Amino acid sequence: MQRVGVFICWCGTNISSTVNIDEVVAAVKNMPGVVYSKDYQYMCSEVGQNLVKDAIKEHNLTRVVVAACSPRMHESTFRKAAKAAGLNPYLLEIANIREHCSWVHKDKKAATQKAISLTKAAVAKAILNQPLIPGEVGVEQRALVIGGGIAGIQTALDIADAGYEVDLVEKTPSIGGKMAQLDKTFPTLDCSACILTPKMVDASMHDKINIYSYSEVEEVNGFVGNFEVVIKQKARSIDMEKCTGCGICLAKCPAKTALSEFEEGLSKRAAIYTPFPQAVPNVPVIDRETCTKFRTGKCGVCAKVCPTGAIDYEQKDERLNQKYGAIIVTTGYDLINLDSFGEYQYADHPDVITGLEFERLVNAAGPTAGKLVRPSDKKKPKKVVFIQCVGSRDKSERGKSYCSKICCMYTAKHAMLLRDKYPDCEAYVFYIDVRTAGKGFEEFQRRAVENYGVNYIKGMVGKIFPTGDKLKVNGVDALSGEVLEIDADMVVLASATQAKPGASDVGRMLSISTDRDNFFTEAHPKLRPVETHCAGIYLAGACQGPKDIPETVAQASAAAAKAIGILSKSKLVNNPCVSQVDESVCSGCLACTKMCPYEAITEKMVEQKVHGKIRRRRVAEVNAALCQGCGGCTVTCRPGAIDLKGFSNKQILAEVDAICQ
Amino acid sequence: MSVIANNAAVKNAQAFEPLIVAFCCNWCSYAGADLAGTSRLNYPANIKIIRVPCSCRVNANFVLRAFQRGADGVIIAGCHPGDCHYMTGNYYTRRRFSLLKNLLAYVGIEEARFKVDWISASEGNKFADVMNGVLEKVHKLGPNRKLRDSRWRR
Amino acid sequence: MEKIKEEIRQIAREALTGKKVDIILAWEKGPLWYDSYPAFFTKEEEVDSLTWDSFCINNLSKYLLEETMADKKVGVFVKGCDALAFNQMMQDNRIRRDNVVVYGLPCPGMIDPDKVRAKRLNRGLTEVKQSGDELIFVTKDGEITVPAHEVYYDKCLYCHYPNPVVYDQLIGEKVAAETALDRSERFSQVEALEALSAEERFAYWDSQFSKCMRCFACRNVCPACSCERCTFDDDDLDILGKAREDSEDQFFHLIRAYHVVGRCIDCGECSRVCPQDIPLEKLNRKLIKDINALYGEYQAGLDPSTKAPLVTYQLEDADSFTAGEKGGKGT
Amino acid sequence: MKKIAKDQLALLWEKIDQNYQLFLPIAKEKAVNFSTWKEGAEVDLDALRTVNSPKNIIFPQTETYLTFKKEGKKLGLEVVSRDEEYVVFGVRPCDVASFKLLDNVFLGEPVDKFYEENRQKGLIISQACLNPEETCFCNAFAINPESAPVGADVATWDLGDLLLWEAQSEKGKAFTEALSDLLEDVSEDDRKKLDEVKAGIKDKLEDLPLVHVAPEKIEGGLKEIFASEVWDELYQRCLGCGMCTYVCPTCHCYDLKDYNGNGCGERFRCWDSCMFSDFTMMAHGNPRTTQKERVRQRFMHKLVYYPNNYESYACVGCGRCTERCPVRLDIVKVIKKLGGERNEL
Repeated sequence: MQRVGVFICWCGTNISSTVNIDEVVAAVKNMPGVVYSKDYQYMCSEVGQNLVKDAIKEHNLTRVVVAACSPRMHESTFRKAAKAAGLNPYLLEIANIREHCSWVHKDKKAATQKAISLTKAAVAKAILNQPLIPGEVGVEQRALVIGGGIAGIQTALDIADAGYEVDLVEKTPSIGGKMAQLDKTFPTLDCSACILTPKMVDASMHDKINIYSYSEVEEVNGFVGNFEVVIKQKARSIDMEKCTGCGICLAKCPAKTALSEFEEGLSKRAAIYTPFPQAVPNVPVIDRETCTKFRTGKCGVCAKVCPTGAIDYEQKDERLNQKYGAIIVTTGYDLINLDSFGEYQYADHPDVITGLEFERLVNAAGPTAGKLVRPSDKKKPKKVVFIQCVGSRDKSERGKSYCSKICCMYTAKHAMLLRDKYPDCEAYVFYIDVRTAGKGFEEFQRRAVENYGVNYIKGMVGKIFPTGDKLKVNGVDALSGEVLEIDADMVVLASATQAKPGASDVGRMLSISTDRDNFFTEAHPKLRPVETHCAGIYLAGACQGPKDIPETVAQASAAAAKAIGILSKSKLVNNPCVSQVDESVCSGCLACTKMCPYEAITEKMVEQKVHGKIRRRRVAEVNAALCQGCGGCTVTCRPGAIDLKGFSNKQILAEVDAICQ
Repeated sequence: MSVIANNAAVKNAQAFEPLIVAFCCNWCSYAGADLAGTSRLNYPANIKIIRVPCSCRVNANFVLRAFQRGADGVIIAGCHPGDCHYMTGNYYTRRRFSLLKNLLAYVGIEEARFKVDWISASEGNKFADVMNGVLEKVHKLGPNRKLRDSRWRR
Repeated sequence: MEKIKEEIRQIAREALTGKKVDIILAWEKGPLWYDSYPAFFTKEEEVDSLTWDSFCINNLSKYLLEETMADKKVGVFVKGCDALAFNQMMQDNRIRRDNVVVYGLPCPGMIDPDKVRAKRLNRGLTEVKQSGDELIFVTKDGEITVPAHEVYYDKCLYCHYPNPVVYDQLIGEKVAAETALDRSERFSQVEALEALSAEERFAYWDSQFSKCMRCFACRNVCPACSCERCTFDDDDLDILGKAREDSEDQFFHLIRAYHVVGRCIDCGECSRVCPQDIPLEKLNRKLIKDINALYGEYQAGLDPSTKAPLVTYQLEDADSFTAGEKGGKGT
Repeated sequence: MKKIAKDQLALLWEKIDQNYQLFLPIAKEKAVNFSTWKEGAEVDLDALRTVNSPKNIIFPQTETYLTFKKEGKKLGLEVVSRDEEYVVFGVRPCDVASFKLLDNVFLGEPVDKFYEENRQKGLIISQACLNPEETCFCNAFAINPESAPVGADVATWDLGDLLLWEAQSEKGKAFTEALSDLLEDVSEDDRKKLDEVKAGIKDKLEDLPLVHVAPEKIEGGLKEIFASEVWDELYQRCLGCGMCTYVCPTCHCYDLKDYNGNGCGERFRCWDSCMFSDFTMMAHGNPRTTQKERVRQRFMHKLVYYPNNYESYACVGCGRCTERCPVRLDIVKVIKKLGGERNEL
């Protein structure tokens, strides 16, 4: 027989003004198992907690119920108190008589009855509570960063600086990401390469950071502190040890037919290439689809010219198994495909370009060596129209309902760069709204209007008609209602950002969720912005939602701090409210394994003595370190062989029974 | 006459105090109920909440047990699909209880007596609305006798 | 069927003498005309009493439970519906496939003795012979010929899978898979109930459930009920008492039906064995109908490698309870 | 001997119902069971065999012994007893015979007071079987389906439009007396007709397919039969449901359970089945761990243990298990397998 102590909190007048405490105390005394009850004005205060502690010792309480505020508020407080008094903390239950009772009901009598009922349910549950002991697992003191853009670089540097090994996995041949493609950055107009390149070099030189470029994460298993990851290193066809990055092969390669990804297709590159001159690592890769040697077997020029013999046509993909304590996802974003925006002629007219293409066109290292000319005839434009929100804030099928966040600012930047280069060139910006929430952002945009004379037009462009060598832009000025027709030489589209196409696959691999737009979901939109629902996996940068560089970097450091928090521990404790299998009842149907969101349940064979005979049986087995305690498996289990500690079938049924009295 | 009749009606209405058992997931709906409290919203005391980690923890047994023990209505509330703290738990809830709800209706349990809804941690208002809505309908239906164990005294 | 019977016996003999299997699971004939029942053959000479006729309704897959069979090698004869059951038990990991040799029997349909009695064809009946689509009832006073579909079980008339969907060896020719009745009609009784008011529906089911004696025949015969220990037998959890109490009868039947959701192959055995004639198939079919409507057509037991509807989901699944209800019929 | 026209029966039910709880074979949702008569009930006197045997009336599936109520720290107890006298109409001779078998168990020392009260408060009206079914084998237990069975307070015969009525016991006579305004005396013709019908039944019985069942031909003592290899084969197809025991008029094992109904509750006795894996479950486990042992237990009890104690078989040949067993593991097959068959009549 359990000895239950019940402690009823007044919460000042918060509870006591609506709930008649005396009546609750009186009713509690008659509840089965209750041997002690006490009310106090502030149970969570030190004095109140001492009441609990003292009573546990004095009255040999084996179970404790605190009727007070929400367990989300003070369950841990009281559990600590119980623990301090020598009682297993999980033998304590909370009855929520504030948020769920005194604060939502006016009728004192009804509220009092309900408080009694809720307390009774808590007592009924507590009697069935079992002492639980959180398990401990070791932590692999190494972090994995997936994605080598600015977010990934920053995260890796922060973690490495804290003294932990970091593996940075990048899909493309070089780290740097989207930021490497940018010319200048708002709102300071400092050169993107000038601030990024040193960080890339830092990362490559850091003795705690290992960069796996041209690699992908292929498989993730395990759990916080102990992730087991398979990294695929794609065959580069170059021996990274031997290559000096001299670049002769790049120049001599005869197959210069592929469109350069880095230059957004505005120029061609060789089959053997580094994406850009400052690439890290500065080791080329052979694009086997373009390479003549791989296509026809003939050529081999690069191998002939390589002074160190680094070219290796026989190289194969390699797989690397590594264990990590924490994972940070920094996979970044993409721009949407504009094929379905036919009215803007993007697919059909070379002088209609995206903002990212504009960045390359104005970049001194870009395809035009920084000379801003029309892609079609290489002439200097006289009139340039910028269109914002192409696909952003667009609820239709082809667009994205959200704001891409960065376009207002970079469009202002583009217009300023344009006017700076060619003061005689007119710049028009069509916008729905101009959003400049950020430090120095509003000032920056005003400068574009006031100092640079950029024409901002509130309204959308209906259609663009290529007429002769001009692009006739038809739009409406929404403020005046005037129909506008601008003969532009170039049109720059601020196309919407979107999650990487493979994001949902990555999410599935990592068991982290994605939202309806395939951006990864943070654990809480406000209070846990860099955590995911999967312990030990964190998010940074635009893979979680559209972001500019300062935000990305801030989040990257935040994610790093969270990861360091895990890595700095030698052991982690688990939530002990996990599922467990009664092997004697389990039929081995494994329905539970199919629904478990964490793949925490596996099968195993057991040998059981049944009526004197040894029977080998298949049963389910829960990995307590992986189980997060949702309890979904318990419902798939028809015979109830799998049950959730802390929320067992019997406990919940007891609560139902008690509530229905 | 009419006054007396009215009084009797009022008395009857008062005599029926429905009991609604609500299973709320810890991360969204229970927190939503907490928010309803913090915001001092109002809903009747007839609704009593049982905390479960996830709506997918709710077993059909619990729902039927509540009816057996005299509940006049049962509610299951969880995170909105896609927002589950456990990623996918409530997708299973959705399937399980779509079928159970129809099955209960099929054997003659009035539909208004069993409600499943999605209430996020920020939807204190919705929590109160859903609770009030169910209660209002159950009140109209009157006490539930179906599935109820004749031996149980409430 | 006579010819097939001889073939079955031959196969059984060979399998036993060749030590291909330790046990043959088939049927045997008892003293009454409808009396064909499951039988376990371990010796060649016993096989002479093996039978195959229009009364071999029993589903032998149910006997293949791992624990029942220990490590013995079993040869089992399965009809179309038995094969679905076999697959369902495979999906539930309850059969050790490599210990079983499955002999598939295309099934012409099975005779419902109640329909024979209702036609008063059982007087002095000694034997029933099959001849194409007709059945010949041999009595002491002569022979009566009846169209087969008039006396087959209702479930056979809706049967879409008379040919086993799984087998190691198929015996005889496959039969035509056309159903005698429109397959969608199998939900017509469910729809008729759905059309009633809540009160009428409750009254209907209450009077059905209150007949229940809790003998558990429906559960024990069910190929989807294969748990090591049924939750209803869990004394510790105690969700179902032993008293005759309407509430408990209702609880039992709702949970029984709910526990086979997405796993019920609609073989109708539960209804057949119910001593009180409770139409349990109307519960099962309601759930099948709703699964089909909400989550797409699903036939349990067709493919053991698929996930049952309740252990999977789609992001855009419909539900039956929010305002934007997308399907499934509540009432 | 009395008689009543069949179209007058409704009046008879009404009359009996005024003073007694009246049980009749009533069809509900396709199943005929003994249940209490209400006006408009679908009485089916032609049904030879109700699903549930009338055992359910004298030894109900659930019978509450006592109720308890918690008052503060005290517990109030109240013994429950059957409140009304009752009449069961239409009990077939085999089922009447089964009552005697139950009496042996419950009325022997120590007397089961609840059962005793049930029996005392009841009046049994039998109905002879003029059309035995193919699954009937009561003759194997020397039961005459056409007769007025011992143990019935009143015996009746259905002659088409007429129901013949003969009081057997003192209780039956008094009861008949009370109904005298509805019952009239039989004529010589009626008696003659009854004799003809009875004689006809003899022939029908000899034609029944299970007529060769003869449990007395089973050879061997308790230990031999227990150790017989027959059980190894017989049990195999048993699904372990409890249908045979629940439809059986002679099975009488029960369990005692409590229901906790929130500060109050009740203790009840309910049927149990030796086919269930939790039957006679004890702290150390179940004494019969496999289905073979359970099947053997059931039939050993019917054919060996019970006869050893009471000198009669615990089977009345009603044919319920023969008809209902999902896998046709009925007592006829067991008796035959044990050698209980005769070649000639």
